Amino acid sequence: MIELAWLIPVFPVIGVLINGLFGRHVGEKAGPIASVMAGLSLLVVLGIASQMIFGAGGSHTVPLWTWVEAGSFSASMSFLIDPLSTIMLLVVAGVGFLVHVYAVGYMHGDPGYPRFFTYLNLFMLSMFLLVLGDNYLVMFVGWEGVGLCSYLLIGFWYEKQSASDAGKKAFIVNRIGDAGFLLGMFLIWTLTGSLTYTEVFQAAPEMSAAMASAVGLLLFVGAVGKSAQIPLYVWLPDAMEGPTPVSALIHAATMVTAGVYMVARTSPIYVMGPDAMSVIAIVGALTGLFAASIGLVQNDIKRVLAYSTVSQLGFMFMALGVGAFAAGIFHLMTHAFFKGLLFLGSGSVIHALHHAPEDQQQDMRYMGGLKDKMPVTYWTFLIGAVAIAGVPPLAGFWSKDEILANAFFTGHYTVWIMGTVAAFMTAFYMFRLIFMTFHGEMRVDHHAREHIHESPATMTVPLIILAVLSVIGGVIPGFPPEAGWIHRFLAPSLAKVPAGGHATDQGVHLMNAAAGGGHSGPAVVLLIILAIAVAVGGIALAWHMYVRDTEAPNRLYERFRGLYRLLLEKYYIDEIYQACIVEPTYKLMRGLWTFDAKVVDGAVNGSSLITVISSRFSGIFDLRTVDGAVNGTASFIRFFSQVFKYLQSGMVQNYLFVMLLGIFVMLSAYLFR
Amino acid sequence: MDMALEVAVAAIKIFIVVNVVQLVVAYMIYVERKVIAHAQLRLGPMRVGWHGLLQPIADGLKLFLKEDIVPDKADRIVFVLAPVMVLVPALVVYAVLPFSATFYITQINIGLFFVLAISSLGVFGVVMAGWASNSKYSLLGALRSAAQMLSYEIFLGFSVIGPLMLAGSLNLQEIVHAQRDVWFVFYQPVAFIVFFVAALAETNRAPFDLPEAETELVAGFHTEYSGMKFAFFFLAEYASMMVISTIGIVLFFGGWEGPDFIPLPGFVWYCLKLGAFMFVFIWLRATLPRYRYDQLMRVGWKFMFPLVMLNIFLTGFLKYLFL
Amino acid sequence: MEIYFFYMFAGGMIITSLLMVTRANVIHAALLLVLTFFFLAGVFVLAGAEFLAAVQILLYAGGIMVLYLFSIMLMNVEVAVRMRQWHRQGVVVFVAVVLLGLQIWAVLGEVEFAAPKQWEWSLGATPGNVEAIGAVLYTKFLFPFEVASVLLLAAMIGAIVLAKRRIER
Amino acid sequence: MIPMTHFLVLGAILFLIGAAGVLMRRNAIIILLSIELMLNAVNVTFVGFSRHLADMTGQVFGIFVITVAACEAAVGLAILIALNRDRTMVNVDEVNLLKW
Amino acid sequence: MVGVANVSRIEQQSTLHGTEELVINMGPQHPSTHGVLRVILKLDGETVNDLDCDIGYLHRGTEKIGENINYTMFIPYTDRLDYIAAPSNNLAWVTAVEKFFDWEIPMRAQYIRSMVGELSRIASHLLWLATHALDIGAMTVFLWCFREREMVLDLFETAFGGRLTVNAFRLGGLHEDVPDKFLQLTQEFADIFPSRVDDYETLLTNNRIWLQRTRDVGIISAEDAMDLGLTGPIIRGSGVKWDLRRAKPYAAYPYLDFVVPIGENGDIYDRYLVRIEELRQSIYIIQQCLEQLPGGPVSCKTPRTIKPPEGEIYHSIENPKGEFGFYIVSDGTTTPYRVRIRPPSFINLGGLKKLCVGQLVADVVAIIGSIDIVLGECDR
Amino acid sequence: MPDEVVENSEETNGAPDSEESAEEIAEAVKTPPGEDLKEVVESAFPGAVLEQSAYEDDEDEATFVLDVDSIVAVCTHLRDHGDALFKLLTDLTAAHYPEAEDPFEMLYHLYSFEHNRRLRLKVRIKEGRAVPTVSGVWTSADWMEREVYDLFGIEFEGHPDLRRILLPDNWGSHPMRKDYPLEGRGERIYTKPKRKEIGE
Repeated sequence: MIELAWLIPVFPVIGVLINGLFGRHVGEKAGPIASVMAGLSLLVVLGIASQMIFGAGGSHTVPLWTWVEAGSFSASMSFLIDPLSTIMLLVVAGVGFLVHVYAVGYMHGDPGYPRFFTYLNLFMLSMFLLVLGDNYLVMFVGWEGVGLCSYLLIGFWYEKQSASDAGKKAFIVNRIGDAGFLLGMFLIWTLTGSLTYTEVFQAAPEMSAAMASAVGLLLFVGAVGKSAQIPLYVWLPDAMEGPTPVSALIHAATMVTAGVYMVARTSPIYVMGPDAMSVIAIVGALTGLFAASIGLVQNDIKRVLAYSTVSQLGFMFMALGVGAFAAGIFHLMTHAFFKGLLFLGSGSVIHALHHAPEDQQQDMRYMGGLKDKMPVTYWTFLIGAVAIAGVPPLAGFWSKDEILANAFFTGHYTVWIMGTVAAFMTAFYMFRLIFMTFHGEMRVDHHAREHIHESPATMTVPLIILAVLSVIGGVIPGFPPEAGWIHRFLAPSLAKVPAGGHATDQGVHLMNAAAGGGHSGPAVVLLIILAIAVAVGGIALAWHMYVRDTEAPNRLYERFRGLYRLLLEKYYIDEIYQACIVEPTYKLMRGLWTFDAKVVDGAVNGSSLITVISSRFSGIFDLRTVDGAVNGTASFIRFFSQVFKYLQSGMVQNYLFVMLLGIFVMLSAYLFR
Repeated sequence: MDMALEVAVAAIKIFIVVNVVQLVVAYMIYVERKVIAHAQLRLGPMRVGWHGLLQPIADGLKLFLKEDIVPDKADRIVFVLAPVMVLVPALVVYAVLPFSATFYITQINIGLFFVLAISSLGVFGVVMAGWASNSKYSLLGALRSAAQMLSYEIFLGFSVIGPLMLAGSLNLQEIVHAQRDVWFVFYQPVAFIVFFVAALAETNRAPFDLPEAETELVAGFHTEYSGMKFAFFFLAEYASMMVISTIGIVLFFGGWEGPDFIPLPGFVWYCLKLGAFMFVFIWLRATLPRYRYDQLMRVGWKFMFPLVMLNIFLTGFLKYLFL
Repeated sequence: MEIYFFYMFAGGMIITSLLMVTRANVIHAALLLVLTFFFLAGVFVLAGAEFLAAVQILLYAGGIMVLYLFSIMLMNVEVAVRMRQWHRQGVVVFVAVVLLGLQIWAVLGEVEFAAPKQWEWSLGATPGNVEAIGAVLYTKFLFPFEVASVLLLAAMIGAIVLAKRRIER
Repeated sequence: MIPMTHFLVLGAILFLIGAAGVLMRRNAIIILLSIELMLNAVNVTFVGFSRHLADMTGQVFGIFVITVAACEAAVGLAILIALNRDRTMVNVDEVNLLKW
Repeated sequence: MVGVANVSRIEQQSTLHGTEELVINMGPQHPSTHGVLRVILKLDGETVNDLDCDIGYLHRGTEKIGENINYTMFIPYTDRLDYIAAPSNNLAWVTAVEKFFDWEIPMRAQYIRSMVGELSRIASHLLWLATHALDIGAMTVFLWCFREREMVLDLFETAFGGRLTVNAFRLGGLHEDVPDKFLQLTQEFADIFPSRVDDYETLLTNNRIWLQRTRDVGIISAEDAMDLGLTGPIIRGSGVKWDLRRAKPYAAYPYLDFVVPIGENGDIYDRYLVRIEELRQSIYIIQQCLEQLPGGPVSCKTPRTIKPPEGEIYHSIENPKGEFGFYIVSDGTTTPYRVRIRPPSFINLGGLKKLCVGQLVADVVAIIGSIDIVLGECDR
Repeated sequence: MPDEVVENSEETNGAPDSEESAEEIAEAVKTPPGEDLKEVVESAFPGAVLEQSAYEDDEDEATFVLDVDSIVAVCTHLRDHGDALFKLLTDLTAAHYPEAEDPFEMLYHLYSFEHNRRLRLKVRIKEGRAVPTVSGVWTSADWMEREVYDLFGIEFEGHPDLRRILLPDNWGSHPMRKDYPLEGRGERIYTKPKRKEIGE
């Protein structure tokens, strides 16, 4: 069965060809065609997965053909099937198929129907390539492919200005990250002479810590872009302009997790570079907290979910950063279930409200009381929310608890605190969403009220399936905590953090023990209890504020007006970016023009500067309190935007000049080698 | 020493050819005036010399002595350079034209390609003249001219491919040798027709003389020119007519070779064929109205282009079958 | 002998290209570039690439540059002449380019070339001939050749779509 | 025989002049012309190597470069004309909005 | 069919934006505007977007002159209107003035008037054909036509002594009888001319380039032609069978047989065919005149001073260019009170804009040629 | 095609019968010329025809004098009415009678292809009175009205492009008026140039 891995991407290709070339003739049949193709891929994936899980295990390479051969460099088109890619394949194909089915109903009647499914299949293809590739080059192709599809799908309703803008934003922001990824790839090749995983990882232990960190950080820049971490997360909330199935598929379950997958895949290198891991942990924790705090006050149902996604991705990176790769992947999986569920659920709500005025369809302030009108959606949504909040025994609890526990045990106490706070916020805003949307009195526009109805079966069936998965998806692979099946299964694919020579080696043996056999003792139990308490506390607070005492939000708003606006306007990050690119302060620019050389130098050294500064910040931040961290984030962002401002002067000639300087540097390297 | 001799011989040849060309061109204008005049029931130039035979010299003197006007708002350098840019390529091409088996300046292995390349530069002068004159008529004329010459250059280039495939060489001498038995015009009538039409367009001759259509654009790109500079344009037009006729003769009519039973020197045969070609040029001018710009383009792209492509395909096919 | 011709052509190219880069009038710049291409064709001939030299003149000088002149004429040259010509980063770039030049000089100083090889051509034709190019182009490089034609087609369509005047619906 | 270094030096000088033109000038047409110059600088080295190594590949690639240059000219000029039509100017450093 | 295409092209062009219009001056020294006509063209590329005629360079106040001299003295002035076909103008004036009286004009004079009128039509059409063909680039036709026009002018010279401005007719008939040589030469001319027309047609009628340049270019429908007041060969080219020689017969035309040719599409080519056919018909008429020419006096008895009764008349004849008429108000004195010349060239030229907009520059030249204007009559 | 033309026209266009035209004239004498047309006009615009005349009862010289305000409506009616169908505006001009009460007389010569007859319309106006333009009825009136404006100085209301046509734009007077001096330099009064190009 494993030899048939090449079939997985073939089906989406067929779908793309049919829908792309004959879209006009296919018409509304495009959806079923694409879904069947996705389903066939899923079948193959299931076959392979069953063989991997119940049978062989281990790691298998499926060579297809030699792709690039230039001098000593060669890259082949071959697929790698190992536990890590199996899990990812299951997630991608499973959620992907469900979203296809869902979209058949959701997109019904859209003029771009065949185009949508062409893109969707193209996305599946790219994602499969990303996951299956046995070297970084194939992964990069997939990486770029999903970026392209993301652009196409976000901007799917291109006649809407905001949608096409959001598409462009996603594309451009991703490009910045991709540049980092590319540089990382180059560095890997320079260091090891190969891009194939097996060869690279064989050579990895010989790397110096500094080089490993450099590789790790460069790759992480790519991950930051793709997985929407600080500071490149800005595109994801805007990406909600795309159709909801897209949000569910791309921006919850699959594409944004590509960064997580990539970091996990590269774990042998990361464990050699502890500095890079620290950066990842800090960035992840900050993102988790930061996005969660924004999510507290958003009113757009999809934006709440979007910030929630950013936040959860932060959790995953937190896990990766502290060395708990398996936990990160586990959370990736569970998150795919419940976030896919939540997005599809929100899509169902929006679908029901599509008779409401344009600006009210997604605004929670104009919802409420939908519980009785849409029972299936409500109940599945509730399951998703409980799952994400981290209430046992639902999926989210198992993975999130593991992450927090790992952070704690590896001695990243700051990270752990931030994570815990973020988890509390998560529980709060999810139930705020539930209560505002489904409970209380109905605030929907009068015209739209009679049109509210439960969604068709193609939409509810995926919801139910995902709900089931959200319930059981955590406990089955994740029990007992820290030593569940998934840890054993993933172990061959992931590297272990070596003992010794590590800043936090006090926790290493604990963690390794965790990967091996599970914790025991009161600390673990305490952590579990704390996690449950946090989740329940968040839910309770939401209930208090939005069901029992509905005046409470207003009182809070009166008291913390400034903070509220800061959060509502997302810390003004977009405005800051905007101001820096479009309306640069005139006098500042004038003054800086005279320092043109300095500016360009700054741009060239930008990436190393980022590394230096971020590591310095990581030291300082470890000492700060949560309160300070929140404030610090803002200035942190401001600093980044200051630097990036000069990267985006918008003038081709500046960019070209940087290229020229690049040649200069390369020649220098040649001359003084 | 050999080299010095070589250079000296080449220089003498160039001197002879260039001067002869100038003279021939001057008299070609005379012939044209005479032929057209007789086609139109007139006598043409009769005053200067016997039957106006010295008319070209008088014209040349007149143009030479005329005041040289450069318009006020013109781009001086480009304005002055433009006629040179038209004339020089037309003359440079003579370097590779075979006038007889022995009389030529040089022969190179990409001879025909060289001719096409160099003559494609003539369009520069036209464009420069049109732009530098700073006149609307000139600019319109130049734009038309450039578009016309560029597109018909393509058909010209494609039409010579048929004979080339038969001859198997780009060397003009070898192409002539290849037609010792049968002229290529009998094998390649379609190519010849396309070639001839494209040649008319390339040299801006009727019915494709719209760049200088006097009834619409006064005189096209050389509206603002006078005196010697104008004479340069004139010379260049007739020089390139001669070039293109020579190429036609070489490609389709066996060059300087004549039938064996008429023992005439090669150069005489060449002159006879050239005369016949030139006569057809003049004849057409006397007969045909002028195409409109868009019709010209339509004829080129929608009729000639498919035709010549088909010809190339057929030639290749037949050559593969029978040769 | 050959080498002097080379110096002549090379010197001509450098002078004309320097002038080209510094002209304010675009038409002059374009015409100077044409001159550069002439000299370049001369260099090609010296290097035994007669066919390429002819292609250079036919396509580059005769085709592409006319296209340039054509489109320049559609724009307003005189306004552009009166504007500031140099980019603000000009001085810095100049220094950088000079430095890069020195670096290339240094790199070239390090390289040693083996003795040139002699042409070995089985078809009996001289190198640089159309036949030689054709034989290589249509056998070894057939696929790139086809790709190049597709590229041309794409560029043509792209140019038409871009330059086509928009028609309001 | 002309030494190989001569070709390389010539190519490098032309390339640098072209690069300077691209980076220092504001007029988009001159920039396009400079790009053409840079492409041809590459052709010089191609042809030089072709002669040096007695291999036609260099010349074939010269032809491909010319093809690419033709495409570049066509598309570049089309963009310029569109730009000129919208903004009535061809200065590159005024086009910095990163969007149309 | 192509007419439809033209219309859609115009619509397309008019909705374009962001392009600069090119304003071009054609004339008054332009070779193909047939005199001192200045046309200001607004071009979009090669397409005409708008056009304006600037006329009046040849304005001499002929109408004003006519109000200040007596009826006979005005005859030579009419020569200078459509100077290409001077006898026709004379004919229009004398027949107009004769309408005030009930004179019996002798039949010999009527026949000679018709004959000379047709000769002038031939002279006019020949000049038109010559210049029209030259405009389109066929330069040989130009000189061929001039050969025959020269013959016609020779005939005028034989009969009346003048070549261009003939001053042929007098009120009440002719000044004196034509010499026999005139009739003889006219007979020769009439014998030779049809074959010459065949020659022109050989060069043009089926010439593919000529067809491409003239067919479906400058189309005007019959309705539009009436609306624009177009007369003469233009409206006949658009398919309106209307000729004043038939509709309001004058001179000897009631007794002569001829055909009024009409076109179908109203394009330049149809106007060309109509005029070519009119050349043949003219010769046919001339031959009839020569055969039927009666003897007798050439002038009726007229008073020494011409004093028409008070009143106003309008009279027009079919000139080569179209309806050429005079509106005369008489106050009973020897000079007219008001002379109004109805100039076909002026009114036909007014339709130029309608004909040209949306066509190409090269077509403007062809269309002006096909309208066949004479600025002397247009500007008066 | 030319042959067709000739054939077609031969069928319908033989030599006209001179007797027939004589009969027509005789018939025309019986009824006053233009009476039927007057009915056509009066049926739609009662009292519109202020005067009716014809020179020597010649039908082609039938003349109606109309009120200046009704001219456009009557013209449109005459163009479109089935018994009139005056599709051709043969001529449009004016005459100047300095002594008369209404010194300017606008003249419209109409021709009907269908009925092969002419009609003259007159409008008498005072100095400085603008006449409604008929260029909406017949496009050909455009230039003719410009000429009248140029030579007589009569303004036309609603004319799309009223400017001088024959005389220079800065000519100061209107030469066809009877009071225009025939000698001396007095007539050459130039005004300040007021150029108006197309499209402005």
